[in-house]
Amino acid sequence: MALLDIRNLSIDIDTAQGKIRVIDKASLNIVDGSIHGLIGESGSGKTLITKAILGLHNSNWTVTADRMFLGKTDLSKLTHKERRQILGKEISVIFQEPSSYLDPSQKIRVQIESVLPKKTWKQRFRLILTKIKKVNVQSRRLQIKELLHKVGIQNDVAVLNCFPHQLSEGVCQKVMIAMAIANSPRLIIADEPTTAMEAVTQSQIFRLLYKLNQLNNTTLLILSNNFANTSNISDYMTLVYCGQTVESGSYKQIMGSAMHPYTQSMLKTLINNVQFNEHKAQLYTLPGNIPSSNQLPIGCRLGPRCPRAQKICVENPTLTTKKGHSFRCHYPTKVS
Amino acid sequence: MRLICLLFFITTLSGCYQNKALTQNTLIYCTESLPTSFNPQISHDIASLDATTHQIYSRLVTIDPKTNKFIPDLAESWQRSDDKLRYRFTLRHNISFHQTEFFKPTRFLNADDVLFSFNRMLNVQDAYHKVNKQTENYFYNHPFTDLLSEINKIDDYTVEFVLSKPDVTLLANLAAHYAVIHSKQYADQLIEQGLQENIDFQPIGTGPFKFKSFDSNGTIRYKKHPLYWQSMTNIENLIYFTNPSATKRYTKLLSGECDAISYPAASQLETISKNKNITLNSKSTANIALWAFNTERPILEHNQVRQALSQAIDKKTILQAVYFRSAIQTDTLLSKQSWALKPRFEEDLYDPEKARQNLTLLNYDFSKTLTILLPDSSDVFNPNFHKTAELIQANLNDIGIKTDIINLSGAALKARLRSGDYDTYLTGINVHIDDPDSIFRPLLSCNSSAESGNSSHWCSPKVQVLLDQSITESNFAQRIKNYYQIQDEVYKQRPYLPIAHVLRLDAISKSILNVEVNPLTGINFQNAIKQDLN
Amino acid sequence: MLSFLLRRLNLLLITALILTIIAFATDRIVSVNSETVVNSNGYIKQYFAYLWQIMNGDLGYSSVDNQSLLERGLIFFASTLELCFTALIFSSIIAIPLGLLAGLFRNTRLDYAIMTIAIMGLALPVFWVGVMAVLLPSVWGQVLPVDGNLSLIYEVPVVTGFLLIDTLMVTEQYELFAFIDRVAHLILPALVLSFFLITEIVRLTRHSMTMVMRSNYIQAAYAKGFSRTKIVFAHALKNALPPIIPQLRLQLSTIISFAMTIEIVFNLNGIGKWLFISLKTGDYLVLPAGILIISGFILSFSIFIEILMVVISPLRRGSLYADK
Amino acid sequence: MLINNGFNEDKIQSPLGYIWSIFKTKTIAVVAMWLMIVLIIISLFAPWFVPHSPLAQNPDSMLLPPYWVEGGNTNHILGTDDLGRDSLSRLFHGLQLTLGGALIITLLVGIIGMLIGAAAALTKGVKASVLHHLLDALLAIPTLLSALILITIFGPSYTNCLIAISLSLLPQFIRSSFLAIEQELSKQYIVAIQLDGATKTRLFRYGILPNILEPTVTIINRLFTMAIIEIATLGFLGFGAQLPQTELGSLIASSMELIYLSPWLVTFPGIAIFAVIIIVNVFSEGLRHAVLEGEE
Repeated sequence: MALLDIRNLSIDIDTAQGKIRVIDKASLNIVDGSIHGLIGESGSGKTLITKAILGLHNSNWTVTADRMFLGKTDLSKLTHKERRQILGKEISVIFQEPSSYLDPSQKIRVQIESVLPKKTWKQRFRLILTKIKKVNVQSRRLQIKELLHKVGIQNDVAVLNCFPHQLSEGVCQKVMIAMAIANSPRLIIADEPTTAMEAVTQSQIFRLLYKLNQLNNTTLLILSNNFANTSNISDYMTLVYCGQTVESGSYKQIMGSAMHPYTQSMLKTLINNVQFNEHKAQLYTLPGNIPSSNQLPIGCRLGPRCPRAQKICVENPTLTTKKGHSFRCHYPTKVS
Repeated sequence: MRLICLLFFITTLSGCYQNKALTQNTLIYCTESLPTSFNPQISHDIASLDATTHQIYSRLVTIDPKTNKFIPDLAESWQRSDDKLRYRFTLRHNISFHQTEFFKPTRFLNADDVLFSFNRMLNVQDAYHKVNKQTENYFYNHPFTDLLSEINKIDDYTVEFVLSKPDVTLLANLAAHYAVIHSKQYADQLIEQGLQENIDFQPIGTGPFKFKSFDSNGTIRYKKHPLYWQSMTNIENLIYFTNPSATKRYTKLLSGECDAISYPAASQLETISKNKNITLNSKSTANIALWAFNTERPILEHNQVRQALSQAIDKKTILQAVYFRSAIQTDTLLSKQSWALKPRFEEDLYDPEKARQNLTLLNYDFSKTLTILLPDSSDVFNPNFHKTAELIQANLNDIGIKTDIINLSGAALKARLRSGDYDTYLTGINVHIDDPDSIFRPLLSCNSSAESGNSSHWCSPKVQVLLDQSITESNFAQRIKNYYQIQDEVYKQRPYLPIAHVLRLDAISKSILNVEVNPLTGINFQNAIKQDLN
Repeated sequence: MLSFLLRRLNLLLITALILTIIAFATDRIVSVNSETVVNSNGYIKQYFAYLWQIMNGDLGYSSVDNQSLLERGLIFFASTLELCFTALIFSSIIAIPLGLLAGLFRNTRLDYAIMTIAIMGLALPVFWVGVMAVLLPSVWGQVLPVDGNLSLIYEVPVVTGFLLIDTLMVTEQYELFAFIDRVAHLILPALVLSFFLITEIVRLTRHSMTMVMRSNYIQAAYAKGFSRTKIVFAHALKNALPPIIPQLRLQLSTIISFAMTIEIVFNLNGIGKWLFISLKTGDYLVLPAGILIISGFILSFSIFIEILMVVISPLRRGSLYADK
Repeated sequence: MLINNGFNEDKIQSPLGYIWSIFKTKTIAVVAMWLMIVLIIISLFAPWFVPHSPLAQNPDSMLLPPYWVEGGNTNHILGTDDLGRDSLSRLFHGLQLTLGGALIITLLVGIIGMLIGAAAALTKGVKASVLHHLLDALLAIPTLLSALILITIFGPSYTNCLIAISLSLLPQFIRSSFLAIEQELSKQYIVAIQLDGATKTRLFRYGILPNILEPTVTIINRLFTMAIIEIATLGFLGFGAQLPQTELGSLIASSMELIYLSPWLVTFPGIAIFAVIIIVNVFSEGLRHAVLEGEE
């Protein structure tokens, strides 16, 4: 069953040079309980898609979508208040460079406390009682401690009393994850959670995310520009190029029978890493550069770089779906 | 919204910020400049007189403002001897000096105090004669020196003035501002304390108000003298405040922070006269605004040149633009009130065409730039020197003479005057005594320096002789004749171009009654009464 | 902490020394102008003598009324500070909310309206506003005083030099009237000074708020489902307001500069008027005294603010350990 | 709906061109720019514009009100002063002195300050720290005070007033440009240029200068605003332009006593100063926004 179902999501941004369509008919289908990788080069619009999902877009954006459902709720029709009910409770987000996403003026303890479910009046009353009589109630402190232990922070007291700038990126990310899972959401979106981290920390974080998925059955959407890294833990993958979702499918479908030339080129880079090339041979890349956002080609945006491009590619190809494996290409070919 | 709240707050606060109970018995007089001292014997500027003569001190005799007759003040009565050389004054009893923080009198006023007050000026041997370096002051001992031979104490309440020759001006002199009576006891106390200088700065007198404090920000505080022998006012506190800006003074009068102001700006007269809450008090004075020609400059050496230049000046416009209604156009040094004024057909000289012709005839060098020197700040006799200079500049420009306006202040101005490095100078003179000599001597005497008045550097032996003769001349008719001669000479030689005789102006709130202004001796709050207008 | 204090103190000392050199040079030059000092000693010797004088709290005596320049200067400066302080409070109350709103609703009509008001505040020449205020009594009547420190009715002895405090000390005699009078006298000048301050504070607050609202942790807070109000009050304010203080500190000398002009226009007995009047009467020795008093204050106040910021702001505490 | 129809064949705009294209969309800023140009032209060519000589007295028409007020006439649009001189002409001449002076100061201080600021930012060691402390000390002296000191030393005149204001604003400008440059220096691409072995001048010219456009606009605007205010203030206090010169501040001072009789004489110069500052600020604010948006 699809937890998140997005079809033909488009985002237009107003700039001084007119409207620019940064996301062009992106579709995303996330299966409940799975890990879904959203993979694309930097600037391909991954973050924009998540912002649109969360509803955190600026006023000069125009977001249109045929369908945008989280479970049974239509995300595109939420009021501000309803959206706030979902954010943090049903969808949580983890960002890259976590230390900048933590309020620098507040201690970690305060920040974690603020995301915990709101106290009821009864609890507040008890809290006051604790202060007066030192009654031993199950305090939030314990709750926080548990959370931190869950994400693998052992010296919780020390961390709680720190300001974000006193902690390393890895710990910050763990804190972020702790805050994300505090309300046991159904979907966690991880926006390049390991960028700019050391390799050891990276794998720690990935393991942690994997564990969360396995133990709590939390659905994960992992955004990444690293095909190799992400593909390992993803059940499903979607590839994005210049704001267009080019291909999406299960791990097996993508790795085994990729239909889109862009996916194939990505795979080639991956395979080339595994199988040793000839001595001094060139590593594989697609020819050309990623176009800048105000110089986007029409139709299939891979067009100018695509080895199979033809005249018809100036029109946007329709989405083809086979057994959950979908792609947009005029000339799909399976490469053995 | 916030702004409205703010405005509301301001109005409520300001509505009550002035406390009626405190303002009721306080009179605030806002003046133009600070007094130089608190002794009219040594300071003759109008600010010092306003602050002292009538407020702190009393004199033996005064002049009744209505009848212009001499009336007794501290002296109960006086008799003149038959040879007209001796005047015997009987002093009033039970006159007490001010009791202040710095002096507690133990006796009433007596003859010693009178003797001390005059001897300080006259007797070179007196311990106080040289205190505060006032011997250099031109006016200091002048009026009496030649007049009095001695002053004798007959008994504690009788004093005899002996004249060197018969002279009718004694009473006038005794009513003048410099004839105030000091306390001998206070002077002795100061000698003991070694603080002789204080006599002129922490004054003790017998006047209606006693000195309380003075700070250099320009505030002088007086308190009512409770033992004053004459009728009392309802004013407990008299405060003088100095602000050189006429606009500011008028604003404070409007905002109720001043009850009376001196010298409102000429430009405000129209507005003031329209204001129903303000009385405008104007008195004609002998104060005169002048344009001095430096006669030592080769280009101005010739009196015909000076005459021609005078002809080029449009005084009417100056009167209009600078003085508005606060002065009377004049062509003589003496004011119309003066007894020595030689009646002459008042002619407006202004004729630029003729001026140019005359100058051309005199081979005047038009290529030379004339300098007009002027003080930086305004003065009693000229509210705006610079504007006057600009008008003169325009007038001279019309006849083809280029001019340079040089604006200097304080020490720099004095130095320039001393050096004589100027062609013309915008100046004027403040007259303190109703006597032609007080105008002629500083302006015309060869002994007078440019700083002390003779900025024309003009020295005529003939005039000098006349001047010196006139002081000692006992024949009044002869004296007048002498002064006529001097005026003729001045008119011919034109070391100065007289511009205007200035009015003394005070704007007084309608809530204050009975303020008397004497253009010579200063303002008088002795009988002033403050009433509640509401 | 100690090493941080020492380092700051060291900086203060060097800068203060440079200031004394400037003051000394001014002193020499103006002394030459007024032709009073003939000194055959070398400049270095003279300088050390001067320094010694300053250390003993002797800034010389007025050539006009022979009063101690330090004493007079400090009393006048207290009045200036009072004006600045009142204006600061006044403008903070108005400008901080405006700045926050402008930053929050950046590039909206509200923002443009606020910024227009702010620019106007800077563009109004203070002395001109002061001159125009002279017209007020003729329109309003006896509503607000437009001139002077305090009504002359009240005689307030100088205790602290701060009239607001001194007037409170004479309540026995005048009840609260003297204090109210002082406040009334401060309103107009403080209002005029606030024009400039409001501009500055609105700009700084707006910029700071914009920066904070753009920052990642605010995005994160949105993603956590917090309401806008909660985000502004819980996260944005706490991060947006502290940076304004050191920024405002940099404006301190400009503020005092404006305050000095206002004093001259409104005839307030502050350091500006003191310097102005003294210069007009040829008492040039006030200049070095003025430099030392004003700049000395600005310097020590800056250091004080810096230490204060380190104490109250967690982000800056890093600078305790190393210069970043 | 497809927005980008057809391959975009336009040339990529140069950064300056891009900023200009953004700036053009801001109507108010463009209006302010034209007004500024008009003002500058007026201040440069004031003598050719004015209907009367600013010093020509006319005893027959003294203290005329502006023409729209009863008693005024169209010969003197803004009325006349107490010597019958035309207010408008004096205002134009005042603009010449005030605005022109401010422009000169801005230009002078801008160039010198930028060079010193760059030198301070790019050098290290004794030179920089001496400069630093000196700046700290100079910055602690309020501009009005330092202007007063310099004028006391040199004597009051318009030229001296300009010199004094330049010198008193210089430390502020050096400090701001220094901060802007230093902030830029810490960025990665500067390191890249440095690693390329660029000389200091090259680094400054190609690495820093194009990237500090936004702070430069701000501080130059501030410099200009302060210069105008200072010139007018000193003129008003009598330390700047001397009387026959019609600097706006001294115009206000000399008409102060006439405020009850003819308030226009005080009002117009003040409004002129106000307008000049507003126009310049709106222009620079628009420019700054354009630069900012261009960089985004």
